[in-house]
Amino acid sequence: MLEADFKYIIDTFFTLFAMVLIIFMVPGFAMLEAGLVRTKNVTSVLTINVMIYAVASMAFLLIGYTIAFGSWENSSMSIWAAFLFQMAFVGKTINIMSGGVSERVRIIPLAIFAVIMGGVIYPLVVNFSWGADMLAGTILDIDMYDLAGSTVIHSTGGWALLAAILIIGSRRGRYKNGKIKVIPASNIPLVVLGALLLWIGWFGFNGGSVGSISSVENADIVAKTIMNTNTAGLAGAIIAGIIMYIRYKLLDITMVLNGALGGLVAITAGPDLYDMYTPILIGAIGGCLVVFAVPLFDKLKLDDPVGALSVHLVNGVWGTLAVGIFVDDISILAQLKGIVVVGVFAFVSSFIVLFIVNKIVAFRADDDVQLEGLDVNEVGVEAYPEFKRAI
Amino acid sequence: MLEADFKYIIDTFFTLFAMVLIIFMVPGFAMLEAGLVRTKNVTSVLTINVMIYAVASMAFLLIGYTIAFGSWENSSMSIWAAFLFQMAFVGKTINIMSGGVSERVRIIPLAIFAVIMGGVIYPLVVNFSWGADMLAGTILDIDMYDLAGSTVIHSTGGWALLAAILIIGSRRGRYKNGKIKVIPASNIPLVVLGALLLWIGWFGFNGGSVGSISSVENADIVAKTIMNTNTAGLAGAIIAGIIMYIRYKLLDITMVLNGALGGLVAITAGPDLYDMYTPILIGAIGGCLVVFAVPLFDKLKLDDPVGALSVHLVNGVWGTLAVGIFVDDISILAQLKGIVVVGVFAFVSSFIVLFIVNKIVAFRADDDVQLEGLDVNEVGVEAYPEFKRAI
Amino acid sequence: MLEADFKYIIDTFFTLFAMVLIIFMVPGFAMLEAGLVRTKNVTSVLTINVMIYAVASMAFLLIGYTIAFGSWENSSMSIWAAFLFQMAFVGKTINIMSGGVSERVRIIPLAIFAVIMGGVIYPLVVNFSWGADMLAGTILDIDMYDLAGSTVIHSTGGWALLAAILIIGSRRGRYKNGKIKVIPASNIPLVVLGALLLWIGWFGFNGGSVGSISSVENADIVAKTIMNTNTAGLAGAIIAGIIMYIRYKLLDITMVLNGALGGLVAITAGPDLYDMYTPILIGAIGGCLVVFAVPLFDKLKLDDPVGALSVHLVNGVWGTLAVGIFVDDISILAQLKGIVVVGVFAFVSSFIVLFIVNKIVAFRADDDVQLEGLDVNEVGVEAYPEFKRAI
Amino acid sequence: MKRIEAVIKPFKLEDVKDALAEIGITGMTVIEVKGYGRQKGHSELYRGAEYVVDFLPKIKMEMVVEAKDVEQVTNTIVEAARTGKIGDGKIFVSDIEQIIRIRTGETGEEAI
Amino acid sequence: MKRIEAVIKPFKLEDVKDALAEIGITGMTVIEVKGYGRQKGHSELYRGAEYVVDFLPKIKMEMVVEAKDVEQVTNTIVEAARTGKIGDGKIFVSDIEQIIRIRTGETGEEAI
Amino acid sequence: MKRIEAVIKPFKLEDVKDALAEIGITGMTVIEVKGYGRQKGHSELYRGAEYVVDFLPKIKMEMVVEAKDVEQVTNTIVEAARTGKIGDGKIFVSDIEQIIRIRTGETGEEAI
Ligand SMILES: Nc1ncnc2c1ncn2[C@@H]1O[C@H](COP(=O)(O)OP(=O)(O)O)[C@@H](O)[C@H]1O
Ligand SMILES: Nc1ncnc2c1ncn2[C@@H]1O[C@H](COP(=O)(O)OP(=O)(O)O)[C@@H](O)[C@H]1O
Ligand SMILES: Nc1ncnc2c1ncn2[C@@H]1O[C@H](COP(=O)(O)OP(=O)(O)O)[C@@H](O)[C@H]1O
Repeated sequence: MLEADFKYIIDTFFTLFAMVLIIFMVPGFAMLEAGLVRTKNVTSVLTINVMIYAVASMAFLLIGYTIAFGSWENSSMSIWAAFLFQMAFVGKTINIMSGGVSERVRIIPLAIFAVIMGGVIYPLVVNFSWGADMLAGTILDIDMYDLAGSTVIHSTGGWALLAAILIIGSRRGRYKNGKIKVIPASNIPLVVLGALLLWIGWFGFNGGSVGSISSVENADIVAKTIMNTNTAGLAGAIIAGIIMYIRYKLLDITMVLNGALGGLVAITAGPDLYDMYTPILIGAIGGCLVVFAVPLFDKLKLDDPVGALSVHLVNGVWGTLAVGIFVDDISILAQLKGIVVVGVFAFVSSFIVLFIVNKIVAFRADDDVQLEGLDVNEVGVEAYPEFKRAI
Repeated sequence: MLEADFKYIIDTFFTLFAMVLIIFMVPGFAMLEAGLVRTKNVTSVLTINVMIYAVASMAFLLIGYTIAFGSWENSSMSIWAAFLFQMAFVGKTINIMSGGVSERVRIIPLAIFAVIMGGVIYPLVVNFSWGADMLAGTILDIDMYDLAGSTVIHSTGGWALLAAILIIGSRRGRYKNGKIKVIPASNIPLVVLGALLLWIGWFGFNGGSVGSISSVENADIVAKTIMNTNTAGLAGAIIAGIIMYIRYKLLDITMVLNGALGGLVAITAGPDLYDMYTPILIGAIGGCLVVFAVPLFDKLKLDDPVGALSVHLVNGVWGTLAVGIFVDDISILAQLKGIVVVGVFAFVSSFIVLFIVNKIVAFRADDDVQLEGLDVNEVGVEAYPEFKRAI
Repeated sequence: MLEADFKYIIDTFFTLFAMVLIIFMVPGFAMLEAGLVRTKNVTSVLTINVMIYAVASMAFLLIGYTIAFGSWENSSMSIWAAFLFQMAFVGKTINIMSGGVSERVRIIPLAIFAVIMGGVIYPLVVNFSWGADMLAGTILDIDMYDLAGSTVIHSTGGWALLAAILIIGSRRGRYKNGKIKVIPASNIPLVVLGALLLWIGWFGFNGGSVGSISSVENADIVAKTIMNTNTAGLAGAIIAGIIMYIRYKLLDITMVLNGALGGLVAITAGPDLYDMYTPILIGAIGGCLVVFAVPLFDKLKLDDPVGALSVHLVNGVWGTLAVGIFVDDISILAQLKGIVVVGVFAFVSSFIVLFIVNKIVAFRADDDVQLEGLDVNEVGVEAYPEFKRAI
Repeated sequence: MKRIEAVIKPFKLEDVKDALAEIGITGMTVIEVKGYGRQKGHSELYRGAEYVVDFLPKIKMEMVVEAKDVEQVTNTIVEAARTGKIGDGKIFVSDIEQIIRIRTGETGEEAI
Repeated sequence: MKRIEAVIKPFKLEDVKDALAEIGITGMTVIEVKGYGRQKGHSELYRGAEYVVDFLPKIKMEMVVEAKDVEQVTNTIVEAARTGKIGDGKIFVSDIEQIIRIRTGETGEEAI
Repeated sequence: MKRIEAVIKPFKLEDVKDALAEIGITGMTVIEVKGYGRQKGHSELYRGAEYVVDFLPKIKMEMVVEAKDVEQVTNTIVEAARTGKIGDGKIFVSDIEQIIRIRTGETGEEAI
């Protein structure tokens, strides 16, 4: 057998394996968010998660992939595997955004946005950074190192979320008379299940982004990437736990999980480049950033029920910078330029699209609807009708 | 290394990978059904799911595999991997059937049926269609294309379910005074989790059914199979969502998920044969069929709490026909013959076995038991004792 | 391509695959235990599960792996994959222990113990049995066959649990006036989900422990290992179901799942060595042992809310002995010696460490805290605040 | 004005509600409760250990009606809720001094 | 002593509680209930089939107060709980003969 | 006939039920409630933000008994439910005019 054939087969298989792990992030995000919102909005958030996967993936299939990569060709593995791997990413960006506007966002305008984000905005970001690169040769050309998308996926989603929060506003009653009303999660087992499924998905996300396992060298890089990814998650969880314990003598699990996810986002830009100890530092800083960013965004009245800004935007930026800081050959400036170019593009384009869609179909559910819960008004299905209805 | 050895190793590994994905359908079905039934029947349905996996797999190990394939031999991969992959299918057929008679079926007679279905009926279907083929040369010989079992798994389960509903009847109080009482799902997060795990399992189901990934060609076919499988699911979900929204201005998630599953069943007969766009059509039709079949079966007073007839039987037939319609070399007549031969055999043999078992141990729980809930009477364990008991 | 390179690549990939399956045991244990404890202790148990994964894995990374294996070197696969696979095991041992002291154990002292267990005690057990073997040449040198850890993982965890129960005591109100108060599980769907995720994780646990899939022979052994693992689980579930039905005419699902897990633990020492029928016997005996051990431990007032002593300790011992009984070349005495040496070491060292930690930070939550629930006092987060609070 | 409280079997709720609606009673408040009485509980299992569940799920309906309607209402409830099997439940009647409709501030029988 | 029961919209609970605390009422017991009244329910869906949910979530607050405080308390509740939209709920006042504080055994108004 | 309502700490339910059974009280209805009183709530966390939970879980038991039994019953409850710590709860006694057993149509004390 030809070595090229061997590589083609193994890398197709490996990419399918990685893709499947990423798809576990679909139930991962769905369970995490279903656990974090109030009972009356659970079905709504679940419907949004399923809808995003369906709609954004279809848009990416029909136009997004072509915009991002120019052509449907691949000689190192099956093009279908390559497509599936890229497709698995799309929904994530939108999930990040949708989670942060939970409990007040309506589904139909969000579906329209998902089509545009999955079909055009995200593919353009990929085009600039990993793909066909239409900016090549221009002054905006990006030369950032971002293995699995600290910037391309996570900050992009985070910028879109920031735009969405600015347009949609906070939940009814969240900031009243200068006070912040705490709205606790309704189902912690689902939160933990979701976060752990995301964690597992990350192995595919980052490991698969190496792109090949079919040489001894690449096998090492893949394994190390997964190891470093995991290590950063561990460090993020531990540090968030320690801070919580010091401050409150309590081990707030919602913050511990956010810390873990923050660490995972932070490592995503360069897990293949670090030695085995650096991820501890990067992840721990990521965890700290989450702990301090969550109350900060609340002070700014940016109402984000799942903490997506802190986890994905802040750590997306931090993780991309970290590559410049900790890896010799990588220029911090190039990283910064990437962050800024992608950030400006993602924020501005999302803002414009959200603004226009909002004029046509309002994103925000009425206060009355928010009071009664979005489930009854948007989906017509209550999440736990018997528990609540008691009859 | 010999190419044959390489293939043997890779295909064993790949088949184990696919098998593991299919096994995720065990929690998938369990969570889906636990979410769809009323609180008082949740443990019962979970016990049935675990029991089916245990009992049917054991029966398949002890006699079913031999009936289906004649001998325990395989030169292209480890026989143990080949067995595991086939074994992973068995429970699904029975799951399809058990789900549709939820909330009134008793566990012990169902266990007896699972032994016979897993040990004999389903293996015979496999024998005719994929296996040793004892009908070869007879007038009943099947020449249908059914890659991963639109007919062999899904309609077979569906026909068994139809027989079961005819024998067991509907749930107490479901059809009263000419009216249909709607009995809503008790736990939507579990429904979504279950459906998404099934979706992921389908990648293994269909991808693994290609049987080999160890050549460049096969790697392409496997990847395309998984891609097309996914695409049909997306289309089924989208179309069901659109129809629901047009009709009710609400995005009934239970129907959206049924639409997705319908699309997945429909693609299962030939995901390897289509181009990348045809699955959109096949899945969309599958989603439509579900939307229209669900109320139809209700009109016929065929009480199916999880929608299994619409998802698996209707789309199993549609998916098998679709191969004949959309693929040039495949004869619609051959497909039709396969559908009919398998259908008649599965329905008649299930009906007879169910009828006899029913005489010995009644399948149907008394009205009083149904009122109190099957959990207390069949399992002795309540699903959420604290929530319900409030003390 | 060199055959050695091929093997390196395939075995790295395979080990990563197996590792990912094992990581599914993290949500597996978390959901199982969250379902088994009372609502007021759910968040606490979830926090413990996440904390253990974070803390023990980090300790293993920083010192444990070196203690166990001496050096970070591996020529047959990527060292990072080898590390990840071993790391995935660590948390399990502690999970076994933590589950059995649920509903009264405090998190901080448990975290301290997790550091020592994951960083030193468990690595030393691995050193003796699978690793660098510091006992080689001494009279304590172990020559036991234990493929995937019936003794090394499961009994080790079980012995640590026994020590913990002796030190921490039973839950408030569990044994009162000579009576045993039954404390039922709060959420059966989570129990089933958790048990099934553990089951799937076991495929990676045992299959991956073969260490290589990259020859025809090894591919066969891996596939057979997974098959036999599964078969023993099936048999354990079936036998537990039969015994429950005979005794109570009820199919107590919590016992059926414990039976399945018991079968899975029992097969773990030698799944690669048996023919395809022996695991039925081994698993069935494993299931029986659980059914009889659970009430026995209760009679001894060893309060174990999740049945971990019966599942892991009893069956860990049984499974290790079984290899000696059913496999010709394996000496029962060598097996016994391994069981005893590991048992004595694990029990004594755990006891001492637990005893000392307990003097510094008490493991046991006050009766008042137990009454109110550990969630409010240890984590500050209720699992289902809305369901319980009703407002 | 009188308060009528009826503890009934949960699956009878809809029948009782419909029967009450027919005689013009359209306001009521419903609570999920657990009942303990002559109807015996059942055994449940947990990992092979049996325990008795004494408290059975019931529904309590509360409605305030004009004094003159009490008999008709209780008769209607008895009829609609009866299965004849043990555990059918009880009806309690007591006095209410005042009633206020929050929306309008109306009081007394107008507020019912 | 009088028992005041107020059935209100769930999201008004905190406002009502705060308003009552301001006038010195610090003991109460709260129950999640379902209400049926003039406020109409809504349709829900299940796999494409519509059904009507008649019973709407409400909160019932119960508090026992001295007879002389009844009017102030009911006024406070009406004010804090009113939205002006249908379904705002009802207040019921009835008589309580005796009250005992379990901790101390105190009875009567001292036990309130 | 009198209605006795007791708001108690949840974990005392079984003790109180057993004590009542011993003096011959075998009918009661139990409700999960939230209580607000002198016993202070606690802080909980959500992603690092603290908030106070005011309403504490309590159990409310309701039983209708013959007038002559009231004292014995309340004494029994006080004894069985007391822990001596704040938050032990209250007992309320009020009048019941009529009681009907749905199964048989019996009324009055026979229906208790
Ligand atoms: N004395 C009582 N006070 C309050 N509730 C009661 C009383 N007796 C019975 N109940 C309620 O009525 C329900 C039915 O009573 P039970 O004695 O079981 O049967 P029956 O209604 O046939 O007499 C009980 O579950 C309980 O909720
Ligand atoms: N006669 C009644 N007895 C007991 N509860 C009642 C009665 N009428 C209304 N309620 C309660 O008050 C709530 C509000 O009543 P409704 O008629 O819907 O609107 P409004 O408060 O505006 O009159 C109902 O949901 C129900 O819980
Ligand atoms: N005036 C009241 N009306 C109704 N329920 C009350 C009243 N006062 C107290 N309760 C109930 O009794 C419970 C215990 O009261 P609390 O003041 O906390 O302690 P204590 O019982 O020691 O006086 C409260 O949680 C509440 O449910």
